Amino acid sequence: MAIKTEPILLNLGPIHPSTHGVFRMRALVDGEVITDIEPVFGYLHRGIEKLAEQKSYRQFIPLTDRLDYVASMNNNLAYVTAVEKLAGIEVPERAEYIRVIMSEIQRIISHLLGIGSFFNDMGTFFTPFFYMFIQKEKLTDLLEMVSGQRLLFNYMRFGGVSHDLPDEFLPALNTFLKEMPAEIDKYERLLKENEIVLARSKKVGILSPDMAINSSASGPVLRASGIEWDIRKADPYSIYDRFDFDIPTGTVGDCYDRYRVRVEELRQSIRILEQAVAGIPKGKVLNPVPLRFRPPEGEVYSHIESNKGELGFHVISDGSDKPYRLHIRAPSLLNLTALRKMLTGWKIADAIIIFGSIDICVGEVDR
Amino acid sequence: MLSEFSLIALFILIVMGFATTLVLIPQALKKIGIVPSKPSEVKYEPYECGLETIGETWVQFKIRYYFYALLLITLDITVIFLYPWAVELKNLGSSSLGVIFSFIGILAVGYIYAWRKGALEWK
Amino acid sequence: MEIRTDSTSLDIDRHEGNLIKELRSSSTKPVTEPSGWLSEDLKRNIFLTTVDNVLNWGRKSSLWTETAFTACCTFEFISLSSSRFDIARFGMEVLRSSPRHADLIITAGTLTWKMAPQIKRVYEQMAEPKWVIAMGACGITGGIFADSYSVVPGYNRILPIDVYIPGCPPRPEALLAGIELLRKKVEKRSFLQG
Amino acid sequence: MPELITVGAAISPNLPWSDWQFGFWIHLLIFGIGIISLLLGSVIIFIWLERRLVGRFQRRLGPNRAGPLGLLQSVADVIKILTKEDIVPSRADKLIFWIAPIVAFTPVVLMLAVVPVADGALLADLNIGILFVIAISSITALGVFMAGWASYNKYSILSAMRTVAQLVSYEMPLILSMVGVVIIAGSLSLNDIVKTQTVPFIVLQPAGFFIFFIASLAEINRTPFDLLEADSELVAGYNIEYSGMKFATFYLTEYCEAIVLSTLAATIFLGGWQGPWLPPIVWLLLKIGIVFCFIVWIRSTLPRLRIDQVMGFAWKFLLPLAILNIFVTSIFVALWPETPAWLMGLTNLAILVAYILFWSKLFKPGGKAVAV
Repeated sequence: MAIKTEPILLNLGPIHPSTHGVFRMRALVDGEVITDIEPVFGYLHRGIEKLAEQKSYRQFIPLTDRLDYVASMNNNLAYVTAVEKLAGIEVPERAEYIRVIMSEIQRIISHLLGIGSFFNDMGTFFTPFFYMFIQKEKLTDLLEMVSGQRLLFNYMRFGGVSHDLPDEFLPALNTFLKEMPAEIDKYERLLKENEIVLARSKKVGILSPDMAINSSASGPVLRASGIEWDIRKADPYSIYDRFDFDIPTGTVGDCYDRYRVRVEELRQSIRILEQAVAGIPKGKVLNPVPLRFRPPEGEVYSHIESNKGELGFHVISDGSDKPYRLHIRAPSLLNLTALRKMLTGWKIADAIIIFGSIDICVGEVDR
Repeated sequence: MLSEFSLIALFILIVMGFATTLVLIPQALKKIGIVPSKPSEVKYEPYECGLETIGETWVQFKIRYYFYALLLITLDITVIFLYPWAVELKNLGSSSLGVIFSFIGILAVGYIYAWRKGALEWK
Repeated sequence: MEIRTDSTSLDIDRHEGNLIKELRSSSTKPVTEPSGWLSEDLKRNIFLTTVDNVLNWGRKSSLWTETAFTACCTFEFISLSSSRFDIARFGMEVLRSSPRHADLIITAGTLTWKMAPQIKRVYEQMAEPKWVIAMGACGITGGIFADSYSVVPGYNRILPIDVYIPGCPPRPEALLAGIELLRKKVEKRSFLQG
Repeated sequence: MPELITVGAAISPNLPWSDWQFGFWIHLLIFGIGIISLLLGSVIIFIWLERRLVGRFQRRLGPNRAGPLGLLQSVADVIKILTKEDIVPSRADKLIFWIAPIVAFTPVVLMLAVVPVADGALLADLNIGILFVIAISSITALGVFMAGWASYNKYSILSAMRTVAQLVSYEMPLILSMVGVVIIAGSLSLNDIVKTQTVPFIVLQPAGFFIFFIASLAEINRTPFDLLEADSELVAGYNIEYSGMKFATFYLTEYCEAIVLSTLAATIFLGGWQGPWLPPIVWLLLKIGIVFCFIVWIRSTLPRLRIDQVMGFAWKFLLPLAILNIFVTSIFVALWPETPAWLMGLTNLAILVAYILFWSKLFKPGGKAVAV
């Protein structure tokens, strides 16, 4: 029985409660089912890569904060490691440890928000989101203790970090690390086995391993598809080779697996943090670099495992105090490559949670 | 009993009057100037995430939504017949059970047919 | 516009591009801000009536926010509405995504020219009375991105701003202070103004 | 003149004025105004209660600045919404756009006309009380559909379509869930149903209550069935283009529906106004409050279902269960009229549990459509 129906063109976004910022999907919907979808981005295109060419190397650090604003430290880290690699700058031992601690704290924050907003997209009236936020606020306080800011930290420098940890920081972090596993278990009890969560997210939005690799997805999205790929292990940067941790992977590559992988990564981050706190040495935190320093001519690509995936900076230097060209490999953008394939054929409600489970940050998508 | 229904009928009028007043209050307040009114062309266009609506909105919509309404009409109206039986079951006794079960059985045939035909799946 | 069945139509993009160009060329100067409310204090005291008091109390106690957030500052707004700072105390936890129901736009984040027509449209579609808070450096002047070719130097190019909150991003406490200022401003409004 | 009905009994059956009786018009006036004002008053309180409760569930305070304990929060909201600009989109179907809120709001209040607040104290003791409630309650769906359709907005139209499917589908289990009660009570009048409840029917009919409660959650568009207003999908759903008082009317309708269905749950399954010591009306309000708090609890806990899951749940799970419930109840009542209450309730509960376990074995979560 075929009765001809006309599809309608529906704009999901840019001002939509669940597009995580100003992302827009132009969807062709036939009743409830999406027959075609076209992602439209650029609504937050601030020209960061172009601005980099006008600013000196060091002036650009605050701009990296605003890429993936959920986890600014990771962007800082990726950028400073790229420039350090370019100019061959040594980093003190203690600074490396601090960087790892910051990076993992940011990963926890980002995953907490990712999980929370995933459930929000699913329709829980903010409750899991706010529960996650309670923990996030504790971590924000820790970061504020270190950098004086709550969101955009501008903390890392070439050759280390801007200043040492305050004395209260490590004990406070330790207290948090002791409480956190129990809190995660609590959230798990609430969410993991919930029938509606299972019904909504299992086998929904499957990203097959092949498709994940072909679309160059990375981070939790890739790992949920069952591929054990983590730059912290595959190409260790900083001092990640000293820590003992696992790479959680999913089996199916559906929304549920993506959520599970994030939760497991929370635990792994806590493991890394515990080891880092135990092993942090004393000493200086910064090998000073001149304010307007000029790296030698050349180009470098350096990548880290950011909370969203592989975050890379490609810096080309012509020997002046400004980058000749700077390109950012933003994981959020590349994780969206398969979006059209993942969403077509699903219902609007599914599209929202598939999109939510990819967990993008528009600041990074549009740059 | 009739007076009970006339009470209901009058109450319908009261409530409708009340609802209409609710909706019309702002019109009255607009006259005094308490409710602001600044018409503009953009304001009266449909909201779609801050974009202009593209294409037609009132289209031939998917039949799937109405399918359940059709099913309801077939089942719902017949199900209402259960009520008179339910009220009188104590007086009718066990003899009415067979009758009503066969009635439900006939309904169930339709229901199972609809299920098997996939009318209850949302594709 | 006729019905389009293929969603990848270039026409839509072209049309939207023209809108952006139009808006960009037409908004080179800041929009005049809503009437100076502090200077008229004296005049208003005479006319301030009970009706005004009641209306303004109602309006200030239930400022519903439109979810038109663009970038980083969003997270500080969410922090403010989350359990720690709890904006719900002021009856503001109701986030409406439809501009018809909202009273307040908090411009959290950088505004790009591509986004500007949408924000302007949402503002225009909001029902009167409505207010705008410019949150963060980007909202006020374009902030750190003011040099960029694609960033609107401040929301006041396209919207009349009621309260400015500096910071990059402002702390939730600062946002709360800004909201408190806005509540004071709402209180002083006379209904005859509309 | 109608049969005279006692009004004072609603407040207290023991005081001297409990058998005051009035004529037709005064009766209409007292109950008409009484129902509307009680409903609006409780909406104001319950909105506040919901926001405070949700706050508590989310480990925060909730509204507490407007008035003592924030009690005047909803009053402030009403004042604000009342004085918002009234927008009628230019491309909307104007007439339907205007009358939709009225169509949605009226039946909700009407449902209360047959609910007793004390023995015999109700606007009209219809002998077809439950049928009246069922018939009237489905009109709200029409109002919602009209609103969504007339707005000329793509989101609202999707919401309107979901109304057609969802609200209409849950009508079936809602109707069938009450048949069991009617069988036991032997009457359709809500007054009689309350009076026969020496034991609340929730004990005798746990399965019936289960179906009724879930179906009414779907009817009043609450989580996990809030697909009509799904914020994260449809922005604001059917009332997206409504502003000012017309929007408030929908807002009001939603809460009134929640209260009215809590009232029905309290009346049909929880023993209505019956209870020791306290005046009947207090008992009724207390029971309404408990049901309402339960609804709020569910709202702040559970995620939303998808449209095909909602439909599948109604047609494949609730409907057979409701019919099974009728079977078992009617067999008990017809064949062994003297069955003790505990046996009947226990059997019913056992069937409910067995059915849920059975269904959950068949049900496979996830995927594009519900697979059973």
